[in-house]
Amino acid sequence: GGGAQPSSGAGGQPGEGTLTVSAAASLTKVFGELEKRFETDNPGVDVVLNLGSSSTLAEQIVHGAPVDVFAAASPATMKTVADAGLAGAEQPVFTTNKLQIAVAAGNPKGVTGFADLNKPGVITVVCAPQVPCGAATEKVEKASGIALRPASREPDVKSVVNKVTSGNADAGVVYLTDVLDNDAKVDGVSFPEADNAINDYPVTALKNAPHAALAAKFVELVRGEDGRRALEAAGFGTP
Amino acid sequence: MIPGAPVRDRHVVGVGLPRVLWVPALVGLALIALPVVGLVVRADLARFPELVTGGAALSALGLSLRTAAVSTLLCLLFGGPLAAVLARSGAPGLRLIRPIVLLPLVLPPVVGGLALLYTVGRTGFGGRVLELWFGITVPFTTAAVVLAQTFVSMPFLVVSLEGALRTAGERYESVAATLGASPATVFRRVTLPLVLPGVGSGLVLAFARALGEFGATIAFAGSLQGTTQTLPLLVYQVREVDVDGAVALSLVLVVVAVLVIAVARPRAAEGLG
Amino acid sequence: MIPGAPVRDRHVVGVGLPRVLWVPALVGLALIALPVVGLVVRADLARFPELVTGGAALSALGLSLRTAAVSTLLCLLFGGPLAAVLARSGAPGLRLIRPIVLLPLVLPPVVGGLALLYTVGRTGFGGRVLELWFGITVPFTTAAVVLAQTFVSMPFLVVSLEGALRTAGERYESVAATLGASPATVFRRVTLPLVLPGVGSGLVLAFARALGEFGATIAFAGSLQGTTQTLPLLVYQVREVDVDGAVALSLVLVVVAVLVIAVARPRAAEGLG
Amino acid sequence: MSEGRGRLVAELTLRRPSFTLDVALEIPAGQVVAVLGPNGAGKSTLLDTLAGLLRPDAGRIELDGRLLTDTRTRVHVPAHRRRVGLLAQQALLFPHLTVRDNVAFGPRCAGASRAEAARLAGDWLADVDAADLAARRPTQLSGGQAQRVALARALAGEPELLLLDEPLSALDVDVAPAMRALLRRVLGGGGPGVGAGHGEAPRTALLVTHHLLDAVVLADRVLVLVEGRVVEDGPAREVLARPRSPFGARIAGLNLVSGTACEGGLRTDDGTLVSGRPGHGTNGGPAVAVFPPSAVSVFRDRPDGSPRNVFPVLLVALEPHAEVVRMRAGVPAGGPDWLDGLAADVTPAAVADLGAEPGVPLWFAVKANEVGIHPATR
Amino acid sequence: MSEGRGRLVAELTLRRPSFTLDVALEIPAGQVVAVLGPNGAGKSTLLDTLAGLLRPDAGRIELDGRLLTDTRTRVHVPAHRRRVGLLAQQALLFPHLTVRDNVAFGPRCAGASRAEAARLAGDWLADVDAADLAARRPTQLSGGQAQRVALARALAGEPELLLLDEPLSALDVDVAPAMRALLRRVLGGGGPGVGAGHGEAPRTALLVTHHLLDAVVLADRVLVLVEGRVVEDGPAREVLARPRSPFGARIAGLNLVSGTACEGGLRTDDGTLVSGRPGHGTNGGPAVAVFPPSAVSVFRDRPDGSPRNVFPVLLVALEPHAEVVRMRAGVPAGGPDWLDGLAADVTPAAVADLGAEPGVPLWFAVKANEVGIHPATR
Ligand SMILES: Nc1ncnc2c1ncn2[C@@H]1O[C@H](COP(=O)(O)OP(=O)(O)OP(=O)(O)O)[C@@H](O)[C@H]1O
Ligand SMILES: Nc1ncnc2c1ncn2[C@@H]1O[C@H](COP(=O)(O)OP(=O)(O)OP(=O)(O)O)[C@@H](O)[C@H]1O
Ligand SMILES: [Mg+2]
Ligand SMILES: [Mg+2]
Repeated sequence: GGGAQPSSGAGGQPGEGTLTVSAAASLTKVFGELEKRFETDNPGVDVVLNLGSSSTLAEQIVHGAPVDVFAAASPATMKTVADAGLAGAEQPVFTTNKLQIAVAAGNPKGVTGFADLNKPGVITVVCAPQVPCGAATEKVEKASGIALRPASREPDVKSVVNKVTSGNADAGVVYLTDVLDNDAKVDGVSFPEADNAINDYPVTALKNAPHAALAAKFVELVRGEDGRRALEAAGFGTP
Repeated sequence: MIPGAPVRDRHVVGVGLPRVLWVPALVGLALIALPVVGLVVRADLARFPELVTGGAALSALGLSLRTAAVSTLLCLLFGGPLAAVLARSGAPGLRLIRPIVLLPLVLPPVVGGLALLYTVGRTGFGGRVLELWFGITVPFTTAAVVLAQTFVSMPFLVVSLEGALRTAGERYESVAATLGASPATVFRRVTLPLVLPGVGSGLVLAFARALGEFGATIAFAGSLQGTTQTLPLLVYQVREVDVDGAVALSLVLVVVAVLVIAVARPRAAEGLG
Repeated sequence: MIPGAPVRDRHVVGVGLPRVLWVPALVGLALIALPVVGLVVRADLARFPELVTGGAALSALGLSLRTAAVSTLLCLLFGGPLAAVLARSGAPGLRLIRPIVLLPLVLPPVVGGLALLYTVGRTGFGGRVLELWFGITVPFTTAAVVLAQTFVSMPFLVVSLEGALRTAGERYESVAATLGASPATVFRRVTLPLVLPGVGSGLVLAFARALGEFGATIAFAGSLQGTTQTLPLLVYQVREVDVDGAVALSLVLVVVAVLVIAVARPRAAEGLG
Repeated sequence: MSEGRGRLVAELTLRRPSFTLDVALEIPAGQVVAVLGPNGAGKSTLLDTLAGLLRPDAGRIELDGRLLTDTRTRVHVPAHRRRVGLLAQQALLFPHLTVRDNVAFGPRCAGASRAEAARLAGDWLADVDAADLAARRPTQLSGGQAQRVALARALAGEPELLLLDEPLSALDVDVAPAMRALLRRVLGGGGPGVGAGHGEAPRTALLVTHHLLDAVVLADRVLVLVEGRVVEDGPAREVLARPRSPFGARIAGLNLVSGTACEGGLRTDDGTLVSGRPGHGTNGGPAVAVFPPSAVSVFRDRPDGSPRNVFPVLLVALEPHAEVVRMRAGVPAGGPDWLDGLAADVTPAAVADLGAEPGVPLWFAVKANEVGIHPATR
Repeated sequence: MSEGRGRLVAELTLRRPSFTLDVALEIPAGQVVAVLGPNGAGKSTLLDTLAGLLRPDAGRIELDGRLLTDTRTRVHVPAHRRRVGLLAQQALLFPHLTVRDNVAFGPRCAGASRAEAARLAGDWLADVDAADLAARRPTQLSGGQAQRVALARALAGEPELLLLDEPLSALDVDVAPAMRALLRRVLGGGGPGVGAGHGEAPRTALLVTHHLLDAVVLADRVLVLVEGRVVEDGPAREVLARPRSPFGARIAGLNLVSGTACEGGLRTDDGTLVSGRPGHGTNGGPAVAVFPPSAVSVFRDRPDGSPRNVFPVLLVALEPHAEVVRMRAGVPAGGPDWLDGLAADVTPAAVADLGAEPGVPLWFAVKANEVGIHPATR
């Protein structure tokens, strides 16, 4: 598919001053802050966030959704959009995310590294290989030669976090950002192998963005100083 | 009591239920109620006011109620006749059509949303027609939410109403015809009133399903605050950063839905007082 | 025809449906069928064999069918009596209980899964009891999948069966009682056969809902191939990297489900041959 | 009264595994036909087929020249466009409507305004003595009350052809005669409201009944159905006088004399007074005197006593039945024609006492109280 | 026959917006009570209450000393534990069961094996002349066939107290007498299968009917209900001879003479032969002769002719009715008691002719064919 001509919205679509930003769900908190920032900087502009799994967002764009900015959680999903000829001229990686092991507060099972995840009596949960955090986990497994035997390979990282915060799993391989989000309930255990599987987040102002100028401005914000600060505060890394 | 009879003699003694039924019934009820109780116990009730009065929550709740109501209406308008045709028309080939109605039931909602995107999206056939002829783009509009909800909810209305139509029987309809009532009159004045409890059940199911709809909506309509972000989508989004908040929010949804249904249902499902 | 009457005189001329009903009925059908057609057209049919014979797909499909079947059975065992109690028992306070049954309908499935996790999970009250007394841990087991599916599907059975019970009326039950039938006998030999179409609809809805269940399962049971990874979970995961594959997989699910229902339904829903 | 409406010509075959209905009928406009027959004879099946609720396997039905059913050309006019009203064996009142709305249903379908239909319904309900039930729901009625309301509903439909399936069963002894009178008036073309005859043409009707009296009082013609076939068909009097089938013989048990109603009874064309109990609305009009053969006493010589009706007859036949002997009268020299075929049932002992054999002159005596005078149906 | 089962003592009040049932009953074990009354009088309501389907507003019901209902102590034994069988006004056959399974339903509930229940059902079906319908579904039956099957189903339940709501309406003229005979046998304690009397105790029963004949033939006692109250209660003969209510008077219209069935009729205790038509199963047992007052001819002098029954009586009363005069007989000096209360309906003209006034001796004559001989109910 692809190649449809976008036009300015009809019916209940966002109006002139509305900037639609499709962003990976893991960016929810950071982009929520950036949205406010952008709206203060650009009075009269209403930023509408469309948060979801990167692949869903990509599908929407490919099928003609009138989106201005796309921030994906993996280069693969960005590639889907680019292959359809819809991505902007450049799709820079604006941030990265790193794996960390989430364990219950106080680390009762004494998990100290990736290898401990296979310890008897430790219920481990990871992401499914199809989603970015799972792909990263798989990479670590390969690199370290440790094949995990998880109780579950969840289709999104939030589900993994929940299993740990609710006490049903002893450990989960998640992103650093997730651990920080839930620092009251979980502790993070870093492991050196994580460096082999840094996850890249590309962003682009879409080619057919209804508000190309604003879109470019938003990408600037994300990549700029304010963006970096917000991302770092949430635990994201710098590319 | 005769089907549909709304007036009940207070002297009538029901046959009574076998006592043993109460045991599985209570287990069933517990199965449904206990997890929700667990949820309520766990929820941070102090945060309720803050959450509910938040702009996003209010706007999402309003959108949810509005779209679910419209979807339910559409289900009734299109699904009602479909159920009648399935239950009553002797048209050949109907046996082959019936399974089609079940498709949205088994299709994972997200895939249902993709199906809508493929069909009514800008690049789909239907979408291109709509855009060329009427200048309408459906995805990312409130209309898309309604469409997604209608798609997933319609089978609930159709299947339960069809069941009721089959149970109700046709003898009263024949009587009406001999009194000169055209099929349309028979349908309006005899068939429908007699299956009101079935219609009621169907509407409740469809409304509830529409209200809780998530997968198809997020895939087809996106999650834009004020336009397409219904409460379940908001819950999803909040969950990314704050699970407890998400739980509290969904309890709001539950309370509102149960209230709406409890207010609307007695009339629809238990005859016209 | 009298309710439940299975034998039909071939001479009987139905009243016929008002012609105009066909218009909305066809619109309704199109609404359901067209997106699915769009999906099929789009699907890469050549990849079907490869996908279906893939180990993960086969195992997920088998798990889905098994768990959905068990869940449907549980819905019948516990939801059936619950529906009977709601429709027939005159117990006071029942009006207050009825809305509870609707809770899983409106609760976003993921939140429903969380509710189960909080209750029957390791740290929940029920979970602790189970672990201490029986040494059972529910999450991450196939039992958890069944539990999640039962939780979300039960209301469908209860609501549609309750509607059917209300439509069926109680006069035949009284007759049976005067012939000496205890409430249990009345229920088994009179009530149930008379509401078979309603039971059929309810089972179809519950089975379909269980088969398509995603949110609650992922939140409560997790996703492990062979144990908890049902087809909808697999579809969701595959979709992340391969939309066309996911679509093809869900079509497999749809075809199988429709086949299962088409085979099982006629007996259950249209009387006993 | 003007010309009748609703000439019915029907010829149908309907096969079921263990039953076949095979009937050919021609009913002139305005005629009322009583259909009698054992349980399972096909009476209701016949009515349902005429009403369009059943499709025959073969045959055609024509009403006033309108083709309603023709299996050869696959014509099947749907029930609601036949102008054929059916009162089924079960009342089947719409449970969701009040009694008034049930009765108003037909008029509403015929296009009457809401108010007009309610007024009509009220009138019909008054006619069936159910005016005070108007606001009730069908579940709140007794069996007989429901039956009456169903009758009112069927009549309010004002069909061209009226099919009544046992309209008078379940009615109490007080109400049954009144309903019979109502049916007479309606079948004669009257509308609702006592005494408010529309002056319309009489209505064609088929009336299923198990009671001979209904047949005699309401119908011009009697049709006896046994196992799906017509075994008797003719004017009530003829079927009763000369039954040609076992069932016909079993139900036949009434003498009929036609004439004009008068004070104290009926006057035959030749001037004889037949004393009797006058029924509803027989003043001066054509009437029939009806009495059972068992009520006829037979004497060798003219008796002297309370019996008002004493006729000299010629014995023409002795028909032995199970336990009685039926004596058939002939017309003695110079006697009136109507004596022909009159029957008297007596015990064999009485036959012996009377030395009765065909050819002897006898006296038939009937008490006036045994003779019902009913308005004639035409 | 042994002692009866099922002594019923009931006292109940049930109030509806426009109707109140207020009845006190005491029925000895084994007695059969006919309940007559206009539509809406509360007959079905009474039966439903006794069966436990309706809860009275006040009252108690006791069957054979078992307390079934007591509103004061809030006792309400559920229908299925009352051993009270009810044949409702509508057949209400279970639509999902075959005819045989419908009839076998009661025996199955009573614990009979599948085979035993099927055999019993077959027997009962044969009794109601529906053996060939056993494999059908209720929807495949005609109205009368359904009624018969429903009767078989109610009888097969073998209850202690049997409540029958118009069991004989909708039956054809052939079947009705046979069903009447069946009911007699069953109420007398017989089981299914022709001639296969169980020799059990007679059954207590309430029988709602609109037909006097049913009451006379089947019941020991007649109860007339009007507007929810008992207005007549007593042996059939007494209610008919001395009706105390307008409705009673309207239905009363039969003379009854008790005695022993014999060849050609009935012999009274004093040896008088009353000639008549013997009905089903009257051989040698106690019987009643039944004939309508209208069948009685009245003579000043002994008449000579076909009437077999000629009785000298003393005229004791003249009761003018609408169009007839009812003459009440008394016992002439030395005459038998049973002459007391016999009625003859004659025209006013006949009264004048006869110069009849209380105190004059007259002859009542009745043709044997007008007299039905029925087995007496006790
Ligand atoms: N739906 C059906 N399927 C098969 N047979 C049927 C069906 N309905 C009726 N019959 C049979 O057809 C025959 C005619 O039935 P019908 O109802 O016309 O009888 P009827 O003359 O009205 O009898 P009744 O006086 O008892 O009402 C009967 O033998 C009956 O058993
Ligand atoms: N469910 C009900 N609610 C209110 N009133 C009712 C109800 N059922 C019956 N009635 C009224 O109660 C009275 C008694 O009814 P019932 O059915 O006992 O009469 P019945 O003597 O059996 O008459 P029928 O000879 O017509 O069968 C009637 O006036 C009737 O209208
Ligand atoms: Mg019939
Ligand atoms: Mg009654």
